[in-house]
Amino acid sequence: MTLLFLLMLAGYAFGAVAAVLSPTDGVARRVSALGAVVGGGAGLGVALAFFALQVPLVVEVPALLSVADGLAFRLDALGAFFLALVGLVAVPCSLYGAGYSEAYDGRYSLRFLGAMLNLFLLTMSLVPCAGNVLTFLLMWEGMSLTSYFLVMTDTDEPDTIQAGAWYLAMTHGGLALVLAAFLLLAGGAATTAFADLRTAAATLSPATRNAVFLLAVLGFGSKAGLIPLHVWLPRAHPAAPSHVSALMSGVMIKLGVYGLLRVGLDLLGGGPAWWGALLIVLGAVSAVLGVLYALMENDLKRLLAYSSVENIGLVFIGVGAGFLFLSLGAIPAATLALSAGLYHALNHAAFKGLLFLGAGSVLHATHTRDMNRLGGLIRGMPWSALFFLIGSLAIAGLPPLNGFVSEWLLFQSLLPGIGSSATLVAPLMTLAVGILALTGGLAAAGFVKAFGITFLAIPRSSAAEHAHESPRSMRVGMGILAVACLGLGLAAVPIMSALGTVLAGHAGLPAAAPPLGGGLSLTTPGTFARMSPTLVALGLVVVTAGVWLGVRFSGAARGLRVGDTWGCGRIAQTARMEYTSTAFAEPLRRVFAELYRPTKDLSIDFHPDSRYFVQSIEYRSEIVPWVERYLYAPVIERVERWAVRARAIQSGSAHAYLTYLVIALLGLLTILLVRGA
Amino acid sequence: MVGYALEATQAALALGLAPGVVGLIRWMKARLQNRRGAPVWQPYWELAKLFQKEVVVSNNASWLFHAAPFVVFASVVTATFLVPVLAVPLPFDGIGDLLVVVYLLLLGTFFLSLAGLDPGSPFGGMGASREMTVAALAEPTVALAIFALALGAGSTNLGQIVARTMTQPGSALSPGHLLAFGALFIVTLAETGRLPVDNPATHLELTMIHEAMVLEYSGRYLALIEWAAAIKLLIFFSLLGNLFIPWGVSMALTPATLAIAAVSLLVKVVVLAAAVAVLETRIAKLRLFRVPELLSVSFVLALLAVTSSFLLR
Amino acid sequence: MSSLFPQLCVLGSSLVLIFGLILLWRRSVAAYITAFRWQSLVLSALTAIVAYFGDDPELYWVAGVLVGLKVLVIPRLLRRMQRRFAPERELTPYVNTATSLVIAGLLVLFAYAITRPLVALSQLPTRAGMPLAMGLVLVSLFVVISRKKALTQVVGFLMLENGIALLAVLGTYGIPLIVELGVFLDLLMAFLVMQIFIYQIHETFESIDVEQLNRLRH
Amino acid sequence: MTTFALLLGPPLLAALLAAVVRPYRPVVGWVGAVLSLVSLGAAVVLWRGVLAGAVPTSGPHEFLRADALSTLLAFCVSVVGSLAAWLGPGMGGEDDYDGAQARRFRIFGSLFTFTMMFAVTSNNVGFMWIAIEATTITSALLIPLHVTKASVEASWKYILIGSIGVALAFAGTVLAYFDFVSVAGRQAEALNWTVLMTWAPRLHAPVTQLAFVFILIGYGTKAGLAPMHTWLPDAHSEAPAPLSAMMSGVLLAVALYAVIRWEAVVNAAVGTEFTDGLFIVLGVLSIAIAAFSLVVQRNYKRLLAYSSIEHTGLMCVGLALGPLGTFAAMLHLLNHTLAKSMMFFLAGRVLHRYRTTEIGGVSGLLRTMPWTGGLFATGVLAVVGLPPFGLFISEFALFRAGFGAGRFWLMGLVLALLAVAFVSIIGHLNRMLYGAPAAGTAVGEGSGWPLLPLGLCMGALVVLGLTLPAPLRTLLDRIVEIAGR
Repeated sequence: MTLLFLLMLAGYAFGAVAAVLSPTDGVARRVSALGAVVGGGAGLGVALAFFALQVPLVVEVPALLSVADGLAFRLDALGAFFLALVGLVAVPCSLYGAGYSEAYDGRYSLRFLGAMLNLFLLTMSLVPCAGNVLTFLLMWEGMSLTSYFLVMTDTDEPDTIQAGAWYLAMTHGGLALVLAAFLLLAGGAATTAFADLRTAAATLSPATRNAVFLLAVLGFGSKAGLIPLHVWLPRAHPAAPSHVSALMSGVMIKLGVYGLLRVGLDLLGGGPAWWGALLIVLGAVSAVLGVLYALMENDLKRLLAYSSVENIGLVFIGVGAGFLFLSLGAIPAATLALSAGLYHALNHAAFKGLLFLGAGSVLHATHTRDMNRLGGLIRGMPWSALFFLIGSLAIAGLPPLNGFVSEWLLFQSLLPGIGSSATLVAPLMTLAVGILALTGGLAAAGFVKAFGITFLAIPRSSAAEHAHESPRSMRVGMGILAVACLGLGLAAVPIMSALGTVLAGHAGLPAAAPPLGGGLSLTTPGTFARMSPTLVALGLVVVTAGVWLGVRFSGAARGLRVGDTWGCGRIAQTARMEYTSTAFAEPLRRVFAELYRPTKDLSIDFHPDSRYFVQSIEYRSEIVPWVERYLYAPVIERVERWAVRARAIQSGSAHAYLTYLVIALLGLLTILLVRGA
Repeated sequence: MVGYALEATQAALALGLAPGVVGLIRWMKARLQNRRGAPVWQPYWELAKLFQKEVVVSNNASWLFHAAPFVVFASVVTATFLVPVLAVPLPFDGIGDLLVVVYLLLLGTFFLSLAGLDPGSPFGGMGASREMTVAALAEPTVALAIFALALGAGSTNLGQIVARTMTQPGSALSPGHLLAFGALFIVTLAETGRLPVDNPATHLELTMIHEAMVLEYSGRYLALIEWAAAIKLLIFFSLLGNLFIPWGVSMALTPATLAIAAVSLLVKVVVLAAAVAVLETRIAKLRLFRVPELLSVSFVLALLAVTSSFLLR
Repeated sequence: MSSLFPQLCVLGSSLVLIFGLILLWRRSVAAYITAFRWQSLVLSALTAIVAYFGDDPELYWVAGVLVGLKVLVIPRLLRRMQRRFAPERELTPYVNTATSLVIAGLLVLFAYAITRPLVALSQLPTRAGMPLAMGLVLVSLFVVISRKKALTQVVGFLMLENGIALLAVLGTYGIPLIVELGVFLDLLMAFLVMQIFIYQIHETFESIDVEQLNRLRH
Repeated sequence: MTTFALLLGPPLLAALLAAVVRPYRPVVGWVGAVLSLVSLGAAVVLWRGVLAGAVPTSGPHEFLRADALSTLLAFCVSVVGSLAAWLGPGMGGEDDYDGAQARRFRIFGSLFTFTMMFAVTSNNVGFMWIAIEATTITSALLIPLHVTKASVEASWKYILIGSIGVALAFAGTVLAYFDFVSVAGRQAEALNWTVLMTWAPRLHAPVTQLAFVFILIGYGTKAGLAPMHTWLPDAHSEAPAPLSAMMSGVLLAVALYAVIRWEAVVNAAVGTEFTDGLFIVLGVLSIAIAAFSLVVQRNYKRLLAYSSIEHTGLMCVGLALGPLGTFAAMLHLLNHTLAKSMMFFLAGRVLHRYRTTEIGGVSGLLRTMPWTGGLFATGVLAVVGLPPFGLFISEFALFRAGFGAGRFWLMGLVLALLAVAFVSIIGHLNRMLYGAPAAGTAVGEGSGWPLLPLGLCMGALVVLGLTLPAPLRTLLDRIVEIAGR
């Protein structure tokens, strides 16, 4: 296993170094992909080997980072799960990237891109392996920094620079909070190794524990993209090259969940009920607002990014329910909820990775992300369309794909809470169930829009009309993830059992979790509900085949004629008559107008001679998320105001400067006088 | 073995009965409006005729347009295997619970909406957009109504819910149950495209939803979609009938009880169909943008249902 | 005899301080230079007195250097600059004369307050002058921040140095000679560099009004 | 004795040589550059001595003395001195300076190095003061190497504020000496730091405190602590690049060194609580003012200057956080020296190409000068405290010390302020690195070899970011003892 671990390091390191040293961009593209695939595969191997052998992996290099307990990696089950998640998405994304980044040949440095991609994957793989605080922070920040550089690839777009600034600002703010959380935790510990922190955490005062938890929620939440800390996400994810977006959305934000579980569950060992409640509320808000903003997006990748906010919200609902049940002593329910959250995280990695890769193919073929300029791509790029459809079905939580299974499990994990006797738990869970369902429905609507407007109907621009299928490496990358979406759904039973072991032993969870199913069925604790994803899938397939055969051979007419679309007697059907992305979302925009508060700007030019003839009508509408308007804008404004004040200090007058000096002197002397007296 | 046979029978029954239910509602509506109305079995003739006609497909449509009717139909048929139409416990009960049924139906809606967008017709887009809006907004109600039931029964699996209500008849009249019934009834109207949410009798209004979406379909494809819609209605009726008023559902697989079950099912369906018919004659269609208000009423009902369930426990 | 020494010290210190205050109520730079010259002279005399009474021959050297540097060389250079930039007068200080004098008084009071531990600690007959020396330090700082002309500021800075030197003489009969000489060298260099800059300011800004030096901000 | 001669001699010799040779010839620069390496070598020898436990002294009355703290500073000074000697004007390559200017730079630059080196090796706090005052004089003469209104103004403000500030430090020194004499009587070696330290526990608290206030304000002015920092952004931004590098890289550190010397005395006299409080107040104020000044900064050299204020403030706070905090602060000092001097040299290259110090005037840096731009970007990331660079490690250690000492709110505040600074700097950096270069900007690196030593600095920062070599750790541990922790 250590060998595999070293192979992982070597793979990524090779990719990074070879990319920098390669003679041409084409070589750089290929060697970096090779390194990343080897590294990712080895990472996945390490994780699987861990689950198979159950031996912890320990790699320590005390000579490095000797200022705080050395570089230390200790892989446990929780870390192995997230390592597997990284590897799972890294391999297809790297393959995909080999083809995708061809478009950058000659425009941007592919050597740099390849090296950064490998370093990004490397640091991301090492975050869940880290065994002490400094190692963790180093990898964590390495991950942020490399991904920042990856975001800053396409710098000809003015938005990219802004996105990068937002990203780095938010992620650094997050780091500060995480750092504070860890160091607060380390206050009473001998070293900063996680094992020591765990022992020390028990001796901390409740107030300190709460502070650590809150800091961790905010710090890791900003990486995970929880509302209201999500503002960087819809900016940075679309700006990055698509395979990087897939990695960021699919994997990186999950490491926020990892961090929270590591601190909240592993190190702190759970806490009072309100911790869980807080997570549920944050998760619910993120889920519903995330999907609502996703619905309003016309930019395909921004839509996907907001949808990541939604899904991370769902994960947090599960995790929060786990914390809550843990505090109530309902162990089986807690196991279910936490496993459901993790399972959803895994699934989201697969389908969101797939969707971003699909969006990348669209971007690759048409050079636009604006859905109002797309359409009809299913003809030019059938494979990409199929893969995107699979991803859409999965993310909409429809059977028989993996998203459905984890949503079902999330529902089921909230149910015991409605039955709880603790005050406020039941109402909270009830609302969470409502939100979960609403989110599911809205996500379905959102992805009908994403897929339907992008891939179906008549192309809305010539770029979309002449779209071509992606090269093979990209199709293979997407194919792997599409298969994963199917496979993760079908293999739900073994996966859920494995997830039980991931959490076993942490925070009062029993070392051997009760199995959540047997044979082909998932069974929730107390046989509350049973469901077999495999058989549902099988049923659907059999019935569909049956129906098709039935229709085919029952003597029904077989005639088929191709004609124009019916258009109320109009002659020709053009793309301008189609429903657009904006139009599709209009009903929901009206329903949730209170939330969106769109700005409207209607300007009508009349004919100069008569105002009964309209020359042109221009209608603009924009939605500024209220989080930004009411939370970030005032803060930014205040900082800027203070900055202007601070600037006034440097007024240019030497007299003023000397006055400060004298005042400082007299001030300190006065303090001395007062204290002496 | 008997169980599997029963599953097959049940599915066949649902398939067979469904167009009749649609015909029944139409007929009753006509009578209520002092018209003679088409016979109850008129939908069967329509389906048969549609199956015999050739399909006309838009030149903009892709393979998805061809696949969608099969997926839609298959999803509702799969759902019939899970819903207790005649008897509990069904052998497939462990495969899926009420949530699975709901998501299977959503799968159909999803594909139908995509198919609506596919030919590029503005009507299709309009219908798809509205259908998804209604479906999304109905979803929380469904989930909460299910949970109100599940809380009482201690399970979301349908067989369990039915069995529980049978053993504790009093629970059928508990406020939670009644409120959940109301909520689910409204959702039934919304999901199956009945008044006041949608008008199934027209495709010329700009407010139409379902009909706009399937406007481009013809021939056997349209037949499959119409049939699937009818089955969906029947599924909702049997859910309403058998989950809330389970009496008559067979608990043992004897011919006698099954016969009783069949009769009781028929009675329940007729009663519900009559209720829908009366409702549809009495009220006008809501403006599209007032539909969410109706759905929020149903959501509140469902919320109250859950609340009273755990308050009274 | 024994009471003469402390009295001389207080008298000398008072004179030194009073020459400092002249900067606050006169307006002409020439007067400032004169005041500085006299102040330095009193200071070196006082140093010599301390050398005599304290029986510390090293201090004669210090007194000698003081005379050479601060009574002869620096005032002459100052005078030359003042003539060159002839009509430079401190017409509109930031703080007017009356207020300045009140503030100076308060500063001297403050100096008394903060030097109380020094006076309490010291056994030397010279200790009574220490508050006045500290007062001069503070008053010089006030001069530097309230007067606009570069030359005035230089004089203020030189007086600040005088204040510190007075403090050293009164508090400890001077610091070790070698250090003292180094300090004088530094002082001379600093003064020369300031002089260079004043010429440069005059060249580039065509005035030595420090007010104009406010291009660099933020 | 030889080590000290080799340490202090070369810069003095270089200055003399430059003064003697008229007109200026590039060979003078080369000789000076080679001599600077001798100095560096001597610093390394000193370091090895410290590891062996030796504290070399030299001259009458132990005039020169190099303990661990002196060694660290001497090393920093010689590193930056070498950089300045190698990369400064007058090496024969194309630069913006004529012979006379190069000569001036060589004379006063070497003297500046000498004074700093002398300040940190002098055992006598009086001479330490003299040397520090002399640094003001020598460096002030170099700021207007190109005489412009701005540079003259900056140098005037620098010398005025610097001299007055340092004069206050002299007042403080006199007060401390007074204190000492009242306890121990007049002695020839009274101003020796070692002697002060032996008598320190018997000093009078009120007088010591009074003296320290003057000293802190005085040397704090030179160290760039708010609110006495005002000269710093002007001087650092208007000075020629090598001088900015020296001032920002080591002059601040040397001033801080003087503060630490006195802190040790005061801590021995009155305990650490008193100095802790002062350090925290001034440190936090510095960080705050710097952070907010960075937000609306339009000039990249001033940006770097404010960042220096921020880091000095951080070191100052670190000094108040117990042994680990002092350790972190000293590590930070070394890191900051490397990073900031490198940054100012790079800024000089950018200025040479773009002919403006406005951030708005620089765009597409990565395209016009890929290596300089890349190094500049990496340097900024290092300066704002990102891994894998040394400053991240020292900041981490500092925060760990703070949280360990239970100063949660202080650390929270500092973290927040650092975040503000971070966001501002990165925002400005983004604007410089990317986008399209202004029309007419030449593309391609100029002469590339000056990047080599700067790359070495970067390499050292990465090494320090990943590991803490044992010699350094030992050195820092010794310093912690010296600082009275």
